Amino acid sequence: MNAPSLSARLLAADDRRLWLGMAGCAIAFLVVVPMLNLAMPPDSALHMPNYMVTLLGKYLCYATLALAMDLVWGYCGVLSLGHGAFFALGGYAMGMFMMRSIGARGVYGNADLPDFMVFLNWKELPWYWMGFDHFWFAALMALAVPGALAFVFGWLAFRSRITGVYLSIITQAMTYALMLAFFRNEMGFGGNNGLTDFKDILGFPLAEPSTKLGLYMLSALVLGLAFLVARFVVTSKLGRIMMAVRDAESRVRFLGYSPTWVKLFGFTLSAMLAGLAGALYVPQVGIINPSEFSPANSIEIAIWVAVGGRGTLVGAVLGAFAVNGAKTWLTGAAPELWLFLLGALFIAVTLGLPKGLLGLWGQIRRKEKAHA
Amino acid sequence: ADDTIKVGVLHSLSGTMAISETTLKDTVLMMVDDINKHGGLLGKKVEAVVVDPASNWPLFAEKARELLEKEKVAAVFGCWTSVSRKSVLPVFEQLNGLLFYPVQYEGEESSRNVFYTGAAPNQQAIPAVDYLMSKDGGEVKRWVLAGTDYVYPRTTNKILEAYLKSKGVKAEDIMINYTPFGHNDWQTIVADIKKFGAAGKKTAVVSTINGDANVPFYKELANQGIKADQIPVVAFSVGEEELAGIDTKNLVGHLAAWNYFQSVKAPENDAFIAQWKTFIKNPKRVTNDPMEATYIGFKMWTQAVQQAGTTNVDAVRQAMYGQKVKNLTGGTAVMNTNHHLSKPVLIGEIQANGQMQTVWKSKDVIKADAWSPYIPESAKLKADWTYPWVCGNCAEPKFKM
Amino acid sequence: MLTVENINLYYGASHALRGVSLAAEPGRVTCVLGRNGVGKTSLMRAVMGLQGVKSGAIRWEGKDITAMSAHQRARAGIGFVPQGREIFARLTVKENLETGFAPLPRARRTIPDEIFELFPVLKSMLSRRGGDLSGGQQQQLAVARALVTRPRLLILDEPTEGIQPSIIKDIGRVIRLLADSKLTEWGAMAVLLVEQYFDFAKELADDFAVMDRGEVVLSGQAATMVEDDVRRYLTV
Amino acid sequence: MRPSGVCPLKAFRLLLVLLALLAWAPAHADEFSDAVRALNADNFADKIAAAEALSALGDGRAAVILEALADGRLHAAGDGTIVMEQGGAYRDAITQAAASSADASPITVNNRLRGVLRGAVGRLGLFSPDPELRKRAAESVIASPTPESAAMVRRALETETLPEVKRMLSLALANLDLADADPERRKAAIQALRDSSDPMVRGQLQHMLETESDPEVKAAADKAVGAINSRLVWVSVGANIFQGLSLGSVLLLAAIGLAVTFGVMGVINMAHGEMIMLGAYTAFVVQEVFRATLPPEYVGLYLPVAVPVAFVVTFVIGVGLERTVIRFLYGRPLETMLATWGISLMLQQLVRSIFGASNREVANPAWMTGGIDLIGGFTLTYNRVIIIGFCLAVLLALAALLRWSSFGLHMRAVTQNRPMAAAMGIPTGRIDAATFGLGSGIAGMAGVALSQIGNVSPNLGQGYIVDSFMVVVFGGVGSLWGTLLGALSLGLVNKVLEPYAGAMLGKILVLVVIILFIQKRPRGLFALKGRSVES
Amino acid sequence: MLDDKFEVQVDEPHGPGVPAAGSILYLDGVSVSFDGFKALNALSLILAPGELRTIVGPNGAGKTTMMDVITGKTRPDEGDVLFDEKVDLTRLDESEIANLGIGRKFQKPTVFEHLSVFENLELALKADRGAFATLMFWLSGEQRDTIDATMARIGLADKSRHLAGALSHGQKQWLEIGMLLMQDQRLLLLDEPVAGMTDSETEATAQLILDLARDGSRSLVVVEHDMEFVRALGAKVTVLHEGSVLAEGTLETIQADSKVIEVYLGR
Ligand SMILES: Nc1ncnc2c1ncn2[C@@H]1O[C@H](COP(=O)(O)OP(=O)(O)OP(=O)(O)O)[C@@H](O)[C@H]1O
Ligand SMILES: Nc1ncnc2c1ncn2[C@@H]1O[C@H](COP(=O)(O)OP(=O)(O)OP(=O)(O)O)[C@@H](O)[C@H]1O
Ligand SMILES: NC(N)=O
Ligand SMILES: [Mg+2]
Ligand SMILES: [Mg+2]
Repeated sequence: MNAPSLSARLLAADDRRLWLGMAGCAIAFLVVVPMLNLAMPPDSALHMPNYMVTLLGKYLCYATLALAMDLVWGYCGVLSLGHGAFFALGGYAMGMFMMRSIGARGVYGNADLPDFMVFLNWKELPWYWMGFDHFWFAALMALAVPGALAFVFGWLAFRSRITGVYLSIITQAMTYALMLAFFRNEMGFGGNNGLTDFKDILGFPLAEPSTKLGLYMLSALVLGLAFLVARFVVTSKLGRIMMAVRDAESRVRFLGYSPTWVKLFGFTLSAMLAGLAGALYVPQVGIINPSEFSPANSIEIAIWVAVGGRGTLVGAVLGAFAVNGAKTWLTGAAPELWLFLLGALFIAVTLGLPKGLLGLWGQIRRKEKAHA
Repeated sequence: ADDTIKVGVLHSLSGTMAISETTLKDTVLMMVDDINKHGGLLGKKVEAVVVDPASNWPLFAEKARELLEKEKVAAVFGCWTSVSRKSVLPVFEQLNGLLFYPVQYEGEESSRNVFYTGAAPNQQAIPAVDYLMSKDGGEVKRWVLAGTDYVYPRTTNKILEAYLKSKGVKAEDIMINYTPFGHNDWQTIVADIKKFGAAGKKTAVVSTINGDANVPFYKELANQGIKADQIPVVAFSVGEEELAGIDTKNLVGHLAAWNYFQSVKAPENDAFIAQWKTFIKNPKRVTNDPMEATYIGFKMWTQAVQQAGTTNVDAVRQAMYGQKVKNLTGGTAVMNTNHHLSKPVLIGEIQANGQMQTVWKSKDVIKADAWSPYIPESAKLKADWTYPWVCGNCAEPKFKM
Repeated sequence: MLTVENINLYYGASHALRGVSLAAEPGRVTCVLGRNGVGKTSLMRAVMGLQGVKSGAIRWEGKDITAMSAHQRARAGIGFVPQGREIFARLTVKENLETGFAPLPRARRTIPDEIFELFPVLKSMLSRRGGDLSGGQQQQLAVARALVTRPRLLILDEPTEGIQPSIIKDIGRVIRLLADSKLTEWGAMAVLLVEQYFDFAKELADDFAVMDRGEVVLSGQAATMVEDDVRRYLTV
Repeated sequence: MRPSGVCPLKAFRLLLVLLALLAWAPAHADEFSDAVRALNADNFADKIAAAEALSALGDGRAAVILEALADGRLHAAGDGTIVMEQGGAYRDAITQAAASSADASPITVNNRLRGVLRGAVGRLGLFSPDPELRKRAAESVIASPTPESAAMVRRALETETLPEVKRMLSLALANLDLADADPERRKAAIQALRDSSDPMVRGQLQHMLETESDPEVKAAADKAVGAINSRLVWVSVGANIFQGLSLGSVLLLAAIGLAVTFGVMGVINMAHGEMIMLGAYTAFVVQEVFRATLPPEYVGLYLPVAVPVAFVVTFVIGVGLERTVIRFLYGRPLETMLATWGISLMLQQLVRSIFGASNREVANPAWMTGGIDLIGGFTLTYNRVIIIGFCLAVLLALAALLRWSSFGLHMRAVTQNRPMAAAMGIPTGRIDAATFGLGSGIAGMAGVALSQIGNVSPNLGQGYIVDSFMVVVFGGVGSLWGTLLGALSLGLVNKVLEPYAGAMLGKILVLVVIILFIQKRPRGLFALKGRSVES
Repeated sequence: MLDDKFEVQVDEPHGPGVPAAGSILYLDGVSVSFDGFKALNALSLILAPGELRTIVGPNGAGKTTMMDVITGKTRPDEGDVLFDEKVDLTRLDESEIANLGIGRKFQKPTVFEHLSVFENLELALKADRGAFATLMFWLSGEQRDTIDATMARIGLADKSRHLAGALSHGQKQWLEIGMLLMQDQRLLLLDEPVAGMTDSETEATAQLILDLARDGSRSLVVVEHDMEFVRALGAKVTVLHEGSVLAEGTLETIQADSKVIEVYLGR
């Protein structure tokens, strides 16, 4: 399509505040955090400890995942309860690469096979592990596999006009089935333990704080990029069609649009973003295993989005940070009570803030205006 | 503050593993409480930092990092499942932390930063099978290896299969069955076991079924009328704590192999049980093997700290080697240089009151093999963290003598 | 007798009813007229209790019902035929009618025969799901359903919409009969009718209220009303 | 190879038994009490020898004592007297005089000893005047055949009058005769056994196929194995269907409550599993109260009491939740998911704080333990049969309520169009609360039933929630019959696949079946058609 | 005269080879039944290009069902439905049919409640419907003007940024008509377009429809119960009853038809 429209669209987006906010976030995440981590002496109050950087890196991946979720749920009205699967597949792709990078440094010293295969008497590397020695291939797969799965699955489902809870449940069935499948040691993905014992990524040792900082910054960049892509989509006419599909799918058909393709576009794009998030997540946490496929994980993703504010991209990001931040804090500060507190938070948000945390922001702003 | 020594407690208090792990958190708290009552450690108060990794494996890593980097704990007591241990392992190695892991597991690991106080397969599985093959055990000829589908059962069964075959058991006399976590419909499998056992040869089930799946499994066994004197089931993951959730009236005689039973008569054990019941304020609470492992681990760590005069990890690690603690069954546990313990092996039969009655006990303590001799790749490896090996998985020493 | 006194109703920030007052007496048909979006439906929903009012009072048979919930008002004898039919789509026609039993004592829980005389098509479709009916059939069902409750005040929000001419005529006749208490089971009924179809309204109405932009701009007895004045408010 | 001869020692013992039986007189008193005392030996080998010696005495009293030993009811006091516990009372095993249990500790047994005891009790029981005891004895002889029993069984057969016991004894004898030295006897035994459907018999015959030298006998055995096999195929088909129905009934039970809160009300009720859990804990509490207050023989009645109690408890909790949280969320179904997720977290933690994190023991009452052994080693377990019946009863009652009561009508009207229902005079608030309460109450009752087959822990609900949603949606939201059919068909499919694919792959395949099936019926099995669905 | 125009088309026997020749919409022997109830019963109907046709009939006669069949919402049990002489509509889905040039206004107004009035119209605007094309779509000034003009025409100019969900019933009716205008289709199906409108609005709508029909590039089928409105349209009237055609002709003829009076108009 015509190239100027792209930049015109991105720049013409009406909300100046949004762009200022984005710039602010970019500075905070890409400049301030690294500076506080590197330049401040460790005993300074302003020092950003390494574990915080790792933690933030993890949140950034979750935020990207939430963004992906919001794209399909908030805008297309497709409540996917299987988004964890796309995230996990992206993670496995990256995990496979890092597994291959271990080479002969594994415990059994076998250069051709990962430890878990040696130990389960695998004689040779299965065909689907081929190519994962190359970073570019793994990176491609981290996008392509979730994308392809979403495309095929979505095509079948949307074509058959599966909507609402029916769709939610079969996406849940999908991730559940994948979880069970990845549990099976015969699958060749390390069974319950999954992929672990990673040493380095592209030659950078994972244990090094500098590698962690690098991964963190990459995650921040990817989140920013994902945000721009998502924003481009939802502010386009396609975005409005998505919303129309969400509200009255059958009516959209009579206008000549095909909801199948609209949703398929959103679903596939979202799955790819989720896969990307997963691929960045795994090197930062150091393990990927089938529990990432568990239905509860996928439900949690929806919860982040709902807490932050569904149908607002910023809200999704906010929700991911808020819920995970609360979880980190509470599991340490109130290990026996945190479920009460988190549960209460969810209930309070639903009852008090129907539009999520972002809605709260809107409410405050309206009040300010009223006062001014 | 400087007058306290912090220890981390990294056990799930919510989620699927809370069923088992909460008890271990309480055990550590009891030990901490006890040591503080007795004047603390190096003259300082010990403070337990409890976090909840919520049965979520990435969260385990996050919390481990938090404990080590933020809380700066001297040692961590935690983890139950192998995957949680795998998840925190890089964190402990990177930050040079110290983890005491108290659960029986599949072996094939020896990290410089972990002390394994639970049983390795040769301290549990193999003696159990030996017992069943003996006259007292019923001279079992046919075997069902039933487990939850994950590493621990897979490894254990692999080792057992190799072992059984080395004892002349034919392939058709071994049935292997795996089920998902939390499997709760055992009708078909129990019926299959019954069928398998009806071939006219003495049959036994070796169960590495884990966690939630056990209650429905045993209920189904009882209801389908599988009696211990016909087809005994020997379990490696079912202890007193698990039995407390099951009506054992119809399960009398089924077996379990551990390194500890609550029913063992020994002064240390009596004291421990009494202390536990007081601490937890419930006279009905039971004790179990991972609790003993936690107890041993904690005791050893305090002794090592005292010996080293510091909580510095490297110093404590050195002091750990050869450290001895009276275990609760009347013997002595020794920490070997492969970071695993020497422990006695006990085989017990389930009683109607939910306790185990010891029917066999190893003559001596058995030293854990970190690397199993029954897995060819593993047989070559050795774990020894002292000179000249200084290695958890090496085919030859790091330093030439 | 229903009296609406100076009510104000808001949708968020938008002021949909501005100090509206109205009265409807038993035995009389009160007709509310007005262009699209002037607030007729909002007024009816406020009377039924489906939409809260910010200020003002609604009295029915001497009692202040402003704070009552909708179902209490139904029990107090108010029947409602909403705009847009609002049939219980997955209940059968019979069950739809039976929902009207809710405010009735057990002894009166029957469907009056007059209903099937008026709407014969419903009788043949008793076991069909309400949502499967055609638009006009649903509208008939909506009227019938309200009558099952034997209301003393009947609110009809554009009841003729989508109904075939012959039945519109029947409905007109019935409304008249109901108001005049000529039907056996019912006493004199107050009828509050929203209608766009001026001729139909003119024929039936005893009283008029014309609305514009959330306000009643003209009201009075039908006999004294000047048709051109009304028409002026109805044209764009 | 079985030893065809009988070793001299055993022959001697057998002789003793026979002699004793012929005389049927109490053996020398001292001999008896010595033998009983010998049971309290230091090691199992000696205990086994003692038990065998005692049974060889053929004393009628021995059976009771050996049975008590097997059950762990035989105690040895400090002074060496052997006391027997029966229904809480202690008696001297030898003199039958009342005794105290003060310093007595139970005589330990192991499986091997238990096996010996069982055989011994069996043999002794064969000659009991009580037909019930004789039947049990015959069963135990079949279960643990020892060559030395053969002569005894033959003798017992001669005097046996009851046809059923007679039949069993001849089977037992045939079983034993398979190892007889005489090929004719072996052949006759095979003939007698070929109508059996016992896999144990098949096992023995199969074993014979490998070891038999006589070709004629071998051929007969081969034919018999074939005949038994073809019968067992049908048995396994039947067993499969039962298992499928049973699994289906469990799924159904877990899902019915959700069919109300989600299917009828449209609340995406993530706390449904926790309602099941609360029901199960109610069962636990009721059981504990019964245990604490009633004599043991009545404790089994806790279950029928727990069902209504659990209903009331969870109904009340459901109503409370509806009034404080859910009711603000109608028309916002997706938000209900968030709030009920929060509720579910809180309830789990609440139960964890009250009852602890570990499993709680909820015992099957005696009348729900065990099962009927049908042919071919297939056991129809009581708990499953009762659960199938229970869940169908609940379903039918609910269907009737929804369909025919005015509450049911109001419930459906309210959930379809809340404002309009209010305008019709239906008290929507009360109906909503009652409906959510009903769904929760049913989940609570399900929890009681599910406590009978699985564990009772704070995580209990999490194990059922995914399956429950799957069933309700697969069946078609809003259709009870869909839920029924969905649950049963998923149960059956699962159990049909499991033998071929294994439990793990079987479950994966079931999920794939669901995904594919929904493609064909995007609104579930029992989808409503027509315009009414869209509006 | 109108009557002449009718004569040409009504009873003209078609050759068996091209029965649909010269028609924009051709229905022949179309039957639809729901659980045994025949909503359409061997319905046949032919519409010429550029024709304006009114359809009346008792509630439940099958008018809406007929539109459902044409727009692909309901599949007929039997019968042919051809568009433009040859396109078999029974094989296409709703969006494909819409893209052929058939637009519809529903009996119950259905608009996108969470989009603004402007956005509702923007979506209806004639433009490439592909997913990628819409992603890159950029509203031109000209198109914006068209939308503004339409908003003015349907009386919602001042509600441009309002969410459609907050419109009153009648306003939604208008918005739907506006959306139909934006699509610029060749065949328009209007199901009760003036239900819930005041008399003057009804007149305006009639005028609008006549405008649309005037240049002959569009064909329109209008279903209404309002006889004044039908009269104002002055088009040929088809009366449906129990799923098939009961009568056809000018309004005067059918108003005089005793069967029509009996089942529909009443006395
Ligand atoms: N739920 C709502 N939220 C916000 N605004 C609303 C809502 N319902 C109606 N309105 C607005 O309130 C005003 C009055 O609407 P109302 O439905 O009462 O009109 P009406 O007179 O019944 O119109 P019509 O003749 O079209 O039915 C309209 O301008 C409408 O846009
Ligand atoms: N899914 C269904 N199941 C049963 N009957 C149905 C179904 N859908 C439509 N009908 C019936 O088909 C008939 C035709 O309905 P349709 O909506 O086409 O009528 P209509 O001519 O548009 O009527 P109206 O003037 O009232 O809008 C009606 O009697 C209706 O009840
Ligand atoms: N290590 C275990 N038991 O998982
Ligand atoms: Mg209105
Ligand atoms: Mg219609």
